[in-house]
Amino acid sequence: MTYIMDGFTLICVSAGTLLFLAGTLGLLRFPDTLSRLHALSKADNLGLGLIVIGLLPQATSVTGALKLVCVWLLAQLSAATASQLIAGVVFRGKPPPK
Amino acid sequence: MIASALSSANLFGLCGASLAGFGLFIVIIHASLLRRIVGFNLLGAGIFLVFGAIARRGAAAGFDGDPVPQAMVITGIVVAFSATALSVALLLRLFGLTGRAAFDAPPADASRQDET
Amino acid sequence: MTLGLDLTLIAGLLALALHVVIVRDDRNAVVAFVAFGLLLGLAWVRLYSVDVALTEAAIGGGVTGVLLLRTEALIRPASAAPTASRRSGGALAAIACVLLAGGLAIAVLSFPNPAPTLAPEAAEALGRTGLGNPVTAVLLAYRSLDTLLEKIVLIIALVGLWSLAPETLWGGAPELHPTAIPEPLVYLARVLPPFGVLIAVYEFWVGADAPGGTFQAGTILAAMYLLVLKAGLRPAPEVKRTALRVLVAGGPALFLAVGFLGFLMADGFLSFPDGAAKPLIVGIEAALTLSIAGILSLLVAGPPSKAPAP
Amino acid sequence: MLPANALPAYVTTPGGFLLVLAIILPVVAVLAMLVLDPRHARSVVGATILAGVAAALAIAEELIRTGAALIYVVGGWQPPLGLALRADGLSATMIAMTAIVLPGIAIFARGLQDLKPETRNGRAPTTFWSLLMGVWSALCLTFIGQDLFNLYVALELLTFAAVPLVCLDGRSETMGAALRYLMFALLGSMLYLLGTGLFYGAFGTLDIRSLSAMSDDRPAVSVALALMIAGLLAKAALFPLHLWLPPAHAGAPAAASAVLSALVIKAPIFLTLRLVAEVAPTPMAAIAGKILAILGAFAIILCSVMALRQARLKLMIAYSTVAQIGYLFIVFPLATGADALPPWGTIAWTGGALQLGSHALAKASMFMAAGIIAEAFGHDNIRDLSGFGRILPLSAATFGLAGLSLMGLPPSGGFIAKCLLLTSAVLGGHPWLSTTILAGGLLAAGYVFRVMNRALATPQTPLIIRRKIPARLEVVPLILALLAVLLGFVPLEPLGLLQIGRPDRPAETMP
Repeated sequence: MTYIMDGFTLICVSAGTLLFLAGTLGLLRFPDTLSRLHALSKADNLGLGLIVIGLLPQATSVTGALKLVCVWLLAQLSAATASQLIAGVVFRGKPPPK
Repeated sequence: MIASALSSANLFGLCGASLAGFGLFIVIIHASLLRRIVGFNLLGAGIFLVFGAIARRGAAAGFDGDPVPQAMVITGIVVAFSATALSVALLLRLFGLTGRAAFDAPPADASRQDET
Repeated sequence: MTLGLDLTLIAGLLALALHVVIVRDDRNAVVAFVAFGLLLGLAWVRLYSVDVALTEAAIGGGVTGVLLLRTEALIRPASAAPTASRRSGGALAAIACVLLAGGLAIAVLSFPNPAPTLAPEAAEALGRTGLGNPVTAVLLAYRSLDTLLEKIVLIIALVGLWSLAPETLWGGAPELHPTAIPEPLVYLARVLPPFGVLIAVYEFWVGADAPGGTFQAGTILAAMYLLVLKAGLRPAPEVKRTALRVLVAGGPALFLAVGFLGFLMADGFLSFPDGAAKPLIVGIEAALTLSIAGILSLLVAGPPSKAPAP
Repeated sequence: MLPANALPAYVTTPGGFLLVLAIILPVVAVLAMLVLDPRHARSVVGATILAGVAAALAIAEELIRTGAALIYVVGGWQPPLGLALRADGLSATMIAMTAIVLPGIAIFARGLQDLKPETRNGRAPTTFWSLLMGVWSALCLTFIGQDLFNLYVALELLTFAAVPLVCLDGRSETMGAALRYLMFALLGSMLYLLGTGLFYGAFGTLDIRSLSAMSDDRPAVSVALALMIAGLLAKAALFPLHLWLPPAHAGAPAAASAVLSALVIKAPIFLTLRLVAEVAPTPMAAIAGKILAILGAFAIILCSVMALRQARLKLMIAYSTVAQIGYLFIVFPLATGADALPPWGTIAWTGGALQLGSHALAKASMFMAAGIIAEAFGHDNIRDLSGFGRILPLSAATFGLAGLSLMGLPPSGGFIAKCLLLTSAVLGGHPWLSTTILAGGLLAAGYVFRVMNRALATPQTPLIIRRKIPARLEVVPLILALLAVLLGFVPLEPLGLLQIGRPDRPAETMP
């Protein structure tokens, strides 16, 4: 049983890390802000999500697992807002507000 | 185990030493006052890391680090933040009054100019 | 493995610091500094100082970053025309900095082994306080005078900051939000604060026995309040309001009052009566958390920029 | 295992709680003023000053009566884990000096504010009171702290209270001066903090008593002391780190200038003295003393010349401050150089303490007199002040009396101080130091007479008085200047009061 869980963790976390790597690469290499943003939010949402899912079987308590999920949800929320704000700025073609 | 912890503490101590050097360099060399404020924060970060290395080295009695320097760093971070807030406010006021964000002439010259 | 992690972390910190030194643009430097602050938080975790890591991430990376970014945006017209940085003293400055770093490095490497430490003393005295977190014990019992006076430092900084307002605006309200508030920000400011308050209460509550405490909780509360102000959901308060000033002064005042109580009930100033140490400390921490939240958010908000209502 | 364990533990003495009061009373005032309406600020400050002066007197009385240092262990936590406060003869003298000068400045500030009753409860006056109380608390803690980190907090409190004082009037050039001051002061604090950390890393304690027993010539100690002293010098504006001081001290409102010049810069100097005399091992103290004295000598000569060249009265006084600070650093080699005597037993030590006290009194009164002049005529250009002595005779007299002390002419505290330093320099075989002391006196005479000459001149066009100054406002600086003169009647020998509580270690370290 533990083997299966460990294997699950290994696969999920590796996949998440890979997504982060890809996202970072996109952030560095993509030509314009919107596509960079796209790469970044992919990494944030999916990468972090996969890592959290992968870590869930390793949590020793229910509260610990809940905390992990909360971390993901909060990261989602802030990433979504930040992306929206940046995209809004790009859309209006103005420098970011103070 | 202990040896590796110690060496990691020393590594961070050396990192703190270099950061302090970088910070001091910015404070001395940059004309932009905002950059100097960032430099002060880097210098502070370096100093605190040295404290952190000292705290980690002092791990004993079941603690992972000596709590006394850790507490000092917490006090220090808060004081450094209020210093940043005050200097930023002064900078903004200076900018609002003069439109500049750098010191003009050195004060020795400014003071010598004759009054009208 | 951990050595590799440490080295990566250190390399990242140094690279970002170097970036702050050499990059031409101020905004670029500030952004690099924010990233630096977050990495530094990780470094503190690696040094097993979770209390400091939380404080550093919240204050060093978070609130300081907000402050610096905002300032950079406000003074950008001035920095657009770059003033020549001083070339003449460059070599001399570099020598001074290398001397500083080198001297520090020698000092760090020459520390005695085994390292002198107060951890055993702190652990032994922990029983007298009833606390479980030694850092909280240092801050609020052993060296409480430092902590008390540091609050006064914050308050004096705040009074000084307010005094920077023009004469007619003194006592008025600072203004934080931009003229056009983006929609998503308002959404975030509605959704996040309940979580933030919950986390702050948790941090404060576990602070007596586990990593966390007044600063961390206060900073999170301050961040939530700033978010609300920034999104324009609430107007910033006038700084002359008595309620606000009572909030700011309340924590330190309670701390002082308990300190004086020590003259009557225990061994003197800032000593706690036997057995009552923990409840007293938790009470002080509660008031301090609110005061810190108030002070930090007001420090970020800056001097008043709207005239007070008559 | 550590030699620190051999040291006697700190025991709270019966009068020890007075030390807590000296620090905490102004803090209570800060909090009270924050909450109360600005109208009540003056009564809060008045009550605090009465209580604070009483505490300072009680400390001095207790010290002289018992002949031993006052000690308070805060919260009952024994150092090095906890914090101790300790007042010996020198600390008590400093506290008493503060308790004389600060109320004088407060009364003056109150009088000055009364000239413009419409802004009396406005921004600048109200803030001034809070900051003044902050300065007072920080100064007292600097004088009695026993823990290096506790002293760091004191220095920061002092900085944050002092910097906004510079730009209270809100002019753009004072903003620049304040920011420059803040940056120098912050750099100083950070270097000091860094040294503190190194001391902790090397010895696991920050208690000055333990450190003075343990410190040796290992590299960490050298680096730490070099950093801390350099940091303190930036705060004390010792040449060549003085560039921030003249614009800051000259740009501030009159009462604030007096606080900054007379009191605030004394704190880092006092700490430097403690570090060199108590913590530094002897060979290092000798080297540090030499360097400090050379810088001090440069400060005396160069900044006195700068003072002579200033067109504005307040800038002249500010440069004079930098020059007079130089004298305090000359004390170091003279006090630590005598082999037969401990530093505090030398006449140079007494001379230094007297110079500290008389400069505080003289400089506070001089800045206040300059403030009165600027208020009365609307400017402080020395060239256009011909005949101000006829209109403001008391202020001119204040200026002259304070000038006596700065020049070192008898009878004045400055005379005794400089005479002791000169004697010590001659006896100790430092001819160049004695030459500097004499030359500095001559230059000081130059700039003081330049102003007095104007004061007594017959103007070609009569001076225009912008605002009438009530005589009672002029009396306060005059009293402080008279006190500076009266200090000249203390006997010419090492003062017993300054030796109470020294040395702060077991007798076996006495030579």
